Amino acid sequence: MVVSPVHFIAVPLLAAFLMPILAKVNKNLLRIVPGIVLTYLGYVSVVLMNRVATEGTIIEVLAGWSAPWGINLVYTPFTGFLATLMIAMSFLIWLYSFKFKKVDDEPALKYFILQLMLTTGSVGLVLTGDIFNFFVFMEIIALSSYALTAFYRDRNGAEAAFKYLLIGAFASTLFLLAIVLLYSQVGTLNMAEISVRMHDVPTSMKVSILVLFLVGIGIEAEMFPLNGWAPDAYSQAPSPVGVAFAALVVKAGVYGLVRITYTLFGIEGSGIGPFLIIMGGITLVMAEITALKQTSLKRMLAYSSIGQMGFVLIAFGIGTHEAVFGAIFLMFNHAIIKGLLFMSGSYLVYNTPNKEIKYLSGYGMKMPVISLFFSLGALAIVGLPPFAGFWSKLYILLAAADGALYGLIALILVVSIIEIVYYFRVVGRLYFGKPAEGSIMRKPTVGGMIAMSILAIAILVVGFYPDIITGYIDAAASSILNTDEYIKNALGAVNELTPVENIIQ
Amino acid sequence: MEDILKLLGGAAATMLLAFVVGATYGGLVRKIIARTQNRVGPPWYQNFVDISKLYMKDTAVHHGVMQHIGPAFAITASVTVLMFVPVLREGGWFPWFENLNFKGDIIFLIYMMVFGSLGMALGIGQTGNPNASIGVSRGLSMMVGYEIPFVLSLVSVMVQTHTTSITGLMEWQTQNGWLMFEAPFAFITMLLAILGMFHYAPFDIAHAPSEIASGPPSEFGGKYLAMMMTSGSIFAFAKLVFLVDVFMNGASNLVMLVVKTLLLYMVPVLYGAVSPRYRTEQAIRYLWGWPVFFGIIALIYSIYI
Amino acid sequence: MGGAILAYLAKRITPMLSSIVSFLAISSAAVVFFTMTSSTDVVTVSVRNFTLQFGLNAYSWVFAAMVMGISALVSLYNIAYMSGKDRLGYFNLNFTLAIMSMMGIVFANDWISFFIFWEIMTWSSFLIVVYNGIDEGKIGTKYMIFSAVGGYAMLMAIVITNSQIDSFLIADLINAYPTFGHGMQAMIGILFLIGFSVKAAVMPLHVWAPRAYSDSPMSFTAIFSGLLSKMGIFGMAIMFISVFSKASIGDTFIYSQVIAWLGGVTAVMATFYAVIQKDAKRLLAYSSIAQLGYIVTGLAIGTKLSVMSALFLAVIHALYKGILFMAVGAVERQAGSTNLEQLGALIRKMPWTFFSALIAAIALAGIPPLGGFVGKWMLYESMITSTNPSHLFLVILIFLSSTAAFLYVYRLLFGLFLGQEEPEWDHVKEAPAPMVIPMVLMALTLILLGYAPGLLFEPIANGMEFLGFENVGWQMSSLSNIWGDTVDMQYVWGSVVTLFVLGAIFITIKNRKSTRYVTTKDIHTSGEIPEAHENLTYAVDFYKPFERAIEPVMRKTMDFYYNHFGNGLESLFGFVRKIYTGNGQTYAMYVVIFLVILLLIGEQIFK
Amino acid sequence: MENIDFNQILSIAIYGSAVGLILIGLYAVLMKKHLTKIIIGLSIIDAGIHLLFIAIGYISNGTSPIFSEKGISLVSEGTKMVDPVPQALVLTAIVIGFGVTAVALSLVIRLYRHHQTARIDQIKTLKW
Repeated sequence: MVVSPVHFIAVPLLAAFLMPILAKVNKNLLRIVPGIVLTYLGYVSVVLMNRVATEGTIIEVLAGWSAPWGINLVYTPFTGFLATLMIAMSFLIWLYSFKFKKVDDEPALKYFILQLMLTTGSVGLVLTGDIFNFFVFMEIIALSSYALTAFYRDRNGAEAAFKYLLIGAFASTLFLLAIVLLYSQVGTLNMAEISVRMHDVPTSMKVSILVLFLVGIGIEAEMFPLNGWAPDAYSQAPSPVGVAFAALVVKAGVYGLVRITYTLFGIEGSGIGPFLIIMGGITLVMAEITALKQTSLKRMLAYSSIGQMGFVLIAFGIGTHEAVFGAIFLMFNHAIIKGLLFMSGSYLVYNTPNKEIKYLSGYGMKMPVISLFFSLGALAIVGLPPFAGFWSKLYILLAAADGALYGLIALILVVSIIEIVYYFRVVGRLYFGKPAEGSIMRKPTVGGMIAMSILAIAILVVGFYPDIITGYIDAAASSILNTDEYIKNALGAVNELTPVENIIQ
Repeated sequence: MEDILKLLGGAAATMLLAFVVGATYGGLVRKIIARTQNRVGPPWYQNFVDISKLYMKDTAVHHGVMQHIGPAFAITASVTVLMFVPVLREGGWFPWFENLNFKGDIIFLIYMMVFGSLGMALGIGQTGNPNASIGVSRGLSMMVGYEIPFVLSLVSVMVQTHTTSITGLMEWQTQNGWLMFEAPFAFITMLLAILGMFHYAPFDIAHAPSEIASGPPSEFGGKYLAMMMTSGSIFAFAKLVFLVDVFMNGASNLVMLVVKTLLLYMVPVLYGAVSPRYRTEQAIRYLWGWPVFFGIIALIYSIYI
Repeated sequence: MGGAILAYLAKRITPMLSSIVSFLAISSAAVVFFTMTSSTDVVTVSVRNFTLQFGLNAYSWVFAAMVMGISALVSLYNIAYMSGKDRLGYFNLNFTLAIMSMMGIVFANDWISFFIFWEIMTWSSFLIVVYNGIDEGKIGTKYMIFSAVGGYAMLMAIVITNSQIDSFLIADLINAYPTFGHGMQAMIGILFLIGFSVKAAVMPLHVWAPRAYSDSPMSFTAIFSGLLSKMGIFGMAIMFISVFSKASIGDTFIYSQVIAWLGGVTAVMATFYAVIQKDAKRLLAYSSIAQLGYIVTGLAIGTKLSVMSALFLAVIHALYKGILFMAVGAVERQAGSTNLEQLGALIRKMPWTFFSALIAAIALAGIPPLGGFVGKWMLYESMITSTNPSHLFLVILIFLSSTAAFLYVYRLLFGLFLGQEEPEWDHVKEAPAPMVIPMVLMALTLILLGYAPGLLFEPIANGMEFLGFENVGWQMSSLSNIWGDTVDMQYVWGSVVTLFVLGAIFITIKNRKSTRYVTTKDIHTSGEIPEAHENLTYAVDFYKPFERAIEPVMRKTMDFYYNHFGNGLESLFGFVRKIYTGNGQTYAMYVVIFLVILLLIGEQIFK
Repeated sequence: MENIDFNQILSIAIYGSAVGLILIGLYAVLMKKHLTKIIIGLSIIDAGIHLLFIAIGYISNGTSPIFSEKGISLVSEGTKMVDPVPQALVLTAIVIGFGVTAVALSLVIRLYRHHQTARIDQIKTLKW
């Protein structure tokens, strides 16, 4: 049973569509199916990661058509790393939401299908080598996350979903427009070929394509002016979906941004780097400032994860190998730490009226384990040394220092002071307020506990001994950086350029 | 072995001398103040009589262990200051009197002067007498007041003569004249500081007889009061000798010593006899006003000459 | 060496049980440390592209010994102090973590591990500061913000140095420092100094210290103010001695002048605050900030004598501050309150605590026979003999604060132990043994150091030679300055003690039989005898006149400015978050506007 | 006049109408307050882009890109085939547009039932 990247997409899609039928057969089957699928995908990703580490990028041509037309999946160390990260996180999310909606089964079925769709969309987006396929997967993610945000009937999920949909649809139209213009200039959809043919496109057209792409994917990656929808969507979605947002959707958005800027347009000397730094910086500052003033916990976490994404953008903007390494490391850290924060946070605020922080006082005694997870997450996200967050922040700062961007370092550090303030305000309230009587605690499910403890252990292990994953991240950083190696591999499957010209004119 | 004997003998002799001279000064002061208030005043040997009467008294009341330690601190401080100050220059015919001065220096002496009052304050605290505690709080606040100009003048002197030990100062003075004239501003600051240090009239808020029943020692009777008075007189003498050594190049013989110390002693006494009493914060404000101003000039003067 | 690290790593897992376990862990680490000091091999942990080095050198031995010794004693005290309290496991975890991180800092050879343990120390002490749960005045967040500012300033400096010389080793920074450009030297220097002076509570950055010291449990405050602040001094000493001395002439002048005066101002202001405090804990907190001010001044002056005095004072300060905080903790535990105005006359009930507090107070005030005087003397001498004139005026400032120190020292002793005996405190008994033993032990070391300061001079001298000074001379017991004047501590000590003993014997023996003890109620009050319940202790507003005298200086505290700044920021952020109006359409409008702007200026940025 | 060949005008017309559609849709989304109008505006924009996509792939008097015998024979005679790729993409894009609109409408129904209003500026519970 040869293992190939296409399984990443085919198997979960198949499972997603089979689920309604299976659910009819046996009620709790629908809970187990995603687990099986995700474990299998986990196995696939592990095998592929080793293969990629040994033989280099794996190219998977779909449906026979060679590169310029057919869609090919490019499994480079970078995309492989992201895919594994996403699968691992969605496995944990599945574990976390195992007992989800025990009450009436019907939405649970929808929930699991959508969750599986979300995973497929994001993994597919990361792996695909074709720009239009990228658009299709982006839409899959978008659609499933619209539905998931509006999942709960009682809360105003609908409003959040509608805002997300409005902006998301806008993003997809812009993205499509960009593809249209790109196709008109370059005539091919395969990313590798695009980047080859990009430098003979007139600059004015090239700029407008780039801008459209940036804004289109920027909405998904929550850049500053474009992230209006994000805090509402995060806070109104059910808690496992919040984790999915933080771990999968945003990562896909940022990957898209990076793939376009790095591979299609090339980062050196084209002014994109400084643009990313500035936009990342503004996102970071704006998100952290608003987070400071938040009263509801989930909105605060939402703004903080937007801020972290701004930080990743800054790192990618710097563009040196060290910076990219730091950025990928931060993406990994952000996924696990923010996941833990969302999971534990949602248990904490489960039954406080509209998720206010001020009702949390004194929960340290009543829910000791959950608050311990939350404070561990808080300490890690802020970047205090013994935990995972510190190393990624350190590498990015080192890269910034090499680039003599002292202003940037100062900005990052000042903002992280703000971050410390609002996180420790919550931790302080957890442990040292007077518990309000009569607040009912929500016992965490077994699955939830396992998921959270895995994440906590991951934070500690990476914190103490970062060398476990630095090897993979190094490979990933180098693979994203040298685009020509990417092109050589992607086009290697089809050595000669098929005569496109003779067909059209 | 021989010089230890000499040392002990010298120490005993100095202590006796200090006590005698100190007590007579006490008597003299009472007489002078009385005279200015045109009443006859007690005879000059009145202090000796009081102290000996107090020692002879049988019953003595105490409030616990600290009341023993307090006067012990006081006597230690005054005698140690005496020990470390060269009472007579070695040239004189009483060589025994220069005892341990080569071992200590001026900063050490500044601290020893403070040591006495702090120790006594602890003893007084034990007694629990409210008047005493008020006296202590005023006394200590005043101490902060007059320490500053006192130190200012000493520091400027030290900087000018490039030595921090008293013997060094005296050698410097033998070469180029009394510091009284060489460092005029320092001397003026010192005079103003002395007003505060000897707790005479303008600055006697701490022992104010009318308000707080003689202040801190009000709870001490019998042998404790006696011990306090002896150490008081020795301390007065020791301070005077120290000042004479610093500013007037010490004395080679006893007569010179008495003359110089008496002259110096008259400044606070006479000024005190005629002036009313400052409140504590007025005292502190005053002591941090003019004296500190002169002190700073002295410092600048010492740096740039 | 390996043993020491192994030991304190081992204690990381045991603290959850109870303070007894944490005591055993710390003391075992102390024992291992003292036996293993000879080997100076280096333990390295490699992380991706750089290695974290741990090694012990002469200079860090001084601090390590101090940390180990005092924390072992304080953890013994901790057992008794914390026996009644709840959430013991949580407290001990952080207690041991803080001590472990201090050891880590002292051992670190490179900046990254230095920073790692620095941050662990910060947040573990933060978790203890908020342990009592009283959060009014937002002391927890204030502490966290300030130490974050310090920590991140240091991180920035580390990152910049790495970009210059591409290595994290402290030694590399030391010998590469002169080669940097003028601007670079200044930036790195100032950033490091900010980082260290937050912990050493130097004036502008000290706002967190008084509340943090007084709000956390007393057993930890002894560590907190005694040792944690010394880590700031540890770092500052490295910067001043080995780094700045090599910097271009222009720089050293600024650093030593500015920091020296900052230290002086801190000392004076903190002492003034201390004098007017009502609560013993706050009084001690301000006093330890003042003492730190001395040490910082000593370091900043930079002559051989002043650095020696600063390090000596650092150790002595840790000792007597430890005793005083423990004593106040004992009083708090036995009598239940530390308010100077209500307590009184505990001397008869808690004699041993009083004895150690008295010795500590004498040392703190710098009175001759004890170690405090030695440190102070050297500090004054170094300032008087120093060449640049501004130090002379600094002497006056320092002297003012040390004389004012007598005030609050007396107020502390009088408030807690002396004065009228009140019926409400009759139930008070002496503190349990494990509390008293560490205090008395530390008091005895203070007395010993008074007699023979050389015991401490020797390691400090080796440390200073390691850092960059040449042939630092020291004698066993006589102190000398460059002008050749000496004070022989043996003579001083001898004369004072013999005289004291003679005086005490004389006064007790003299007609022994006829003196009788009488309670503090029966006093000379010109006739009307006070009844039992009448409280005659004069302790309220003890130094009102002094307070009125220094009124003009005290009007605005630094805290006022920080709160003002904080609220200003808060309202600004409140305004900023309005940008998310909540209306979907406005978000779409933002997108379009952003798109149009980009299209227009796209040419320039993406050329 | 006749030298302006017919294809030139046709392509300008098509491109012009595509851009026009996009602008109209944009106006609807940004200005209109009623939710359904916004959704209609969105689909107008979609339609505009699809039109643009097809226009790019059009070759004047090219034949449809189906490899039937007739098609291949035509190609052998030299008439070009129209570029098939945009047409394929537009198909998927239309389906996606349809999906999004369906979800949007269901959300609008839910919003109306919850807020009893369909004006977007009244639905602002989630702010800051």
